[in-house]
Amino acid sequence: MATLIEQSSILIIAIPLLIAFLTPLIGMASKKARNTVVIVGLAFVAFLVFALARDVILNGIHIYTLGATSSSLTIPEGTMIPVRIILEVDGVSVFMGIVVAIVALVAVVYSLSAMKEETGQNRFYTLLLLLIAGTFGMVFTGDLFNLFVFLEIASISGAALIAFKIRFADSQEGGFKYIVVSAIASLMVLFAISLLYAQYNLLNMGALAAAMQYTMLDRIALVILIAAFAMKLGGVPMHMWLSDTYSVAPASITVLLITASQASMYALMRICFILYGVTLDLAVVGWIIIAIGILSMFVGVTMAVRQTDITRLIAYNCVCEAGFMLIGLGVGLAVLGDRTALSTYGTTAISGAFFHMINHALFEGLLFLVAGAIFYRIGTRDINRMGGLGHTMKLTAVFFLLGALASSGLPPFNGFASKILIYESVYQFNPILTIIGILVSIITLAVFVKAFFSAFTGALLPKYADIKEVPKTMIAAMTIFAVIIIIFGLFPGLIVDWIVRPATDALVDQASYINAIMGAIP
Amino acid sequence: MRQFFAWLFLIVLMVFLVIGGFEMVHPFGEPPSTMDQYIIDNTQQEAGSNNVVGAVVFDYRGFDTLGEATVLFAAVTGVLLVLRAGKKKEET
Amino acid sequence: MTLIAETGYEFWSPIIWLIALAVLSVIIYFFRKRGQEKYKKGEDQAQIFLCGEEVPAAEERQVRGGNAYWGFFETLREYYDGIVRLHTGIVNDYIVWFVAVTAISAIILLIVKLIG
Amino acid sequence: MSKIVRTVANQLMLFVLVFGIYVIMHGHVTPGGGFQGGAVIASGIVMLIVAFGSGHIKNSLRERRLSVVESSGALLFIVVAFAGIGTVFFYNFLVGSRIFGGIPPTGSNPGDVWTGGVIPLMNLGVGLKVIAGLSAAVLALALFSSGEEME
Amino acid sequence: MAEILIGNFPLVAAVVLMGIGLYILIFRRNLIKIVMGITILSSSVNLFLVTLGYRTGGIAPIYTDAPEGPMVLPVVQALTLTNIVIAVATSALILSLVIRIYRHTGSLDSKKSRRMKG
Repeated sequence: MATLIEQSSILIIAIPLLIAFLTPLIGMASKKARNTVVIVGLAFVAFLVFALARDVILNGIHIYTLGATSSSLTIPEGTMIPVRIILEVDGVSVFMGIVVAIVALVAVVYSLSAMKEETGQNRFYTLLLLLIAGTFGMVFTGDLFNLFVFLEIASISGAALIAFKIRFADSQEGGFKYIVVSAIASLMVLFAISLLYAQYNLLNMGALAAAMQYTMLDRIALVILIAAFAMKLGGVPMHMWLSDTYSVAPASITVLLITASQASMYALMRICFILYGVTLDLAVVGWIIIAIGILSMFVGVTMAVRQTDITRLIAYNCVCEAGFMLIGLGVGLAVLGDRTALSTYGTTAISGAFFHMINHALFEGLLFLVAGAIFYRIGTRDINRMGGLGHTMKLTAVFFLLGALASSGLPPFNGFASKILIYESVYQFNPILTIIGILVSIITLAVFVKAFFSAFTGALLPKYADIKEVPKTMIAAMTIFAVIIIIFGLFPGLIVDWIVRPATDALVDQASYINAIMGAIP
Repeated sequence: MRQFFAWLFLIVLMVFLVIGGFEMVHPFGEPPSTMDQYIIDNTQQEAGSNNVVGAVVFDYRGFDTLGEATVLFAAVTGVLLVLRAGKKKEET
Repeated sequence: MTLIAETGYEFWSPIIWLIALAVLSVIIYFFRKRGQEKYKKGEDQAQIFLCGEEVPAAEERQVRGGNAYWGFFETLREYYDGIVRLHTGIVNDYIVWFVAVTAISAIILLIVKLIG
Repeated sequence: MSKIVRTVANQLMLFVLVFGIYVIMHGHVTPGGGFQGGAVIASGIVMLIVAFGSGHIKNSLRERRLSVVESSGALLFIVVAFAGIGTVFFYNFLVGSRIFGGIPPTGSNPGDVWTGGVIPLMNLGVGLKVIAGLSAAVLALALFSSGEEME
Repeated sequence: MAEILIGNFPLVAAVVLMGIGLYILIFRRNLIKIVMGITILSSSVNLFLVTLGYRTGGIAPIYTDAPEGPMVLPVVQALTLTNIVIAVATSALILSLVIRIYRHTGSLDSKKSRRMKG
């Protein structure tokens, strides 16, 4: 067990890759064996993630040096800097890892029957596993160039999966937009990485953070990194690709794309808090992020109100929720400098942002799965052509209501628990932000009231009279999300103490991240 | 309108990047080389390879190469997935 | 354990909230019991009555989602005209926005550097 | 294409294969490696596609075979990486052993193929992967644009 | 001034190339040209990466019987190799998507392929 935990951080990334390479060969033999292997492999990866999370939260940062004579030998003798690629897993990484593991299992379970009639299933599962592996790699690696490589893996497999339904023109267009935007963002990220390499001849984040001097080139790199990752996570005004792609992708892919966007947000936070840390002028960068957050909340929710395509409506709501997280993290970054403000409300804001991150993945995922179930049955996404579906798809309606209430921050669901953390901490930083946030939450409720009543209520339409409930595995996938949402809503303090607080402490603690790599060198 | 602002932002960004170029810390020809010099010196002992770039690609940064091979694998799979002979095309 | 008391001056506990909800629902049910007794399902009084007019079919009765919040959009007409015009589905414009954000934040950081 | 082009392409393919295999297997001694050599051989296959037409090549290079070769190349790569997990993932466990275990003398030396540890094996795996992958992609694009589709 | 310009010429050249790529991506509506723009962008990054590793009078980082000399930095060459392969993969995928879009809409204009907006 000890050796398994010691190797777990690489196994979590390598096992999905191995299964992905195996999937085409197994799929030629039998479909059932392929599905079994995928499910079992991902379940094992999820178990490893939880074991690693327990270990990291108890024993501190987990280090894995690839290719060295010992996995803890970060700095080879004869030099003072790390040479090889190092996986560095701290509280933030395991938090994101837990999110990705849960969502990945649910997505695969959902795909089992949702993709039954489609062609090219072998490649679908291969790319699904590659997308999961890319997201895991993004959140676990401690090396900047490795981050870029996994970003590319996630982008390319995600784009191919968005365009999976080749008989629809708009899904091809969505895939095209996603890959173009992702390619440009990744190339700018690589340019910034090369700017950092040009000065310090380092690629490891901890060593770079130790050597950071915040010269002019560092400013350029910071600007490019912030813009590129903000585009990847769908912050206004660079959010337009998000509504185009999320609305056309298969539902099980969309929930994974949400985690991929959140991995980009993780990378942004890793760069701002750990890589640059206190050297950058915190107030300015924090306010840039807060401005992106405010724009995301407002534009996202106001655009969501007028949508008639249900998945597009939920996608704009995703933009809105991302704004909440950006505001929480931006406030935390702005007050990173002075200890008193940080301990008073800064850490609370970051905790609220992280808690909202996992809640966001849960309830937006549930909403997207419900929308996918509706599309699976009635073959349209236009809410003007829906109505009375609650008579036939009762469970689906209940799940949609649950996700909608949680997303609009109504007690006692988890959305409220995370939003109140953000509200009351941000209020001490700047009351205007809280007022905007509450207003946005109200409009969010209006959005989902419109969607729910026009889709599920009303008289039973004759053309949908013989619609049956969706298959059992899709129901099971949605049930997992719903149960987790209710648990998180009922016991928020538990979740905050277990996984959110360690993530917050790890994010604001730059010194221990550096020491884990550089040894005693501060 | 759109043309004007696009040109403006593009030129501003490029000027900003070039300004950064003049603040280059290390001039062309003498890069900082602590990590690379270590690799150049120890490649033959650690990796047993004369080709330092090959040693970096497959030994020191082999994980990047695995990711790179995975990117190629994903792209080829994606091409074959997008261009597959699907079912009858229907209008959206 | 189910309690969140992050910042000192208030807390959130779903259990207490649920208890309050249960009490409120009991009171509401008590008031509801004192309402009309004569109403029964399945009789004519449960049917739709439009002054003796013909009751339209289900499709016509269904409220379309696109018609919701008409007044909201009428009030914010200028805002929505502007914001919808920005959402051109053209991929080139997305890149323009990216370049714009990069340039603006670059200018901000440059000014900050020159000032202090 | 004309008969001359097809004949010349037939003859050239041999040299392309030899050169590509050389570049792949000498990746740890001379410039080159799995990606470069695989690209060389894949370009040779592209030459055959241009010369003989994609429909003709499709019958000899089936998509199933290509994906099998590609997956096996990737599997060889990752399995060699896994093999070092007794020490650490990606540990070069073959240095000093029997297979490719020679350690070249420090400094300038003429170079020896029997060195490099796991690097030649990884070169081989990546080479197989790149050959199959690139030719499959190009073949799919050519077939699709010429109207017919892969199975 | 001049020697600074010469000294930092690689970054200036890379920025100019990047400007060309972004210009194509912003002002050219043709989808194929958008792919070209992305390729030019990645070439600019590759150029910058490779020039970072140059040492004056350096030789290729391979131990042969070649004349002695300082070796240029090997890591950036590995990174450039990775980026080249990634650029090839990306352009292949984008081109296949462009072919699909052309089959559906019968046009390569990015103004025509905007089914989703607003």
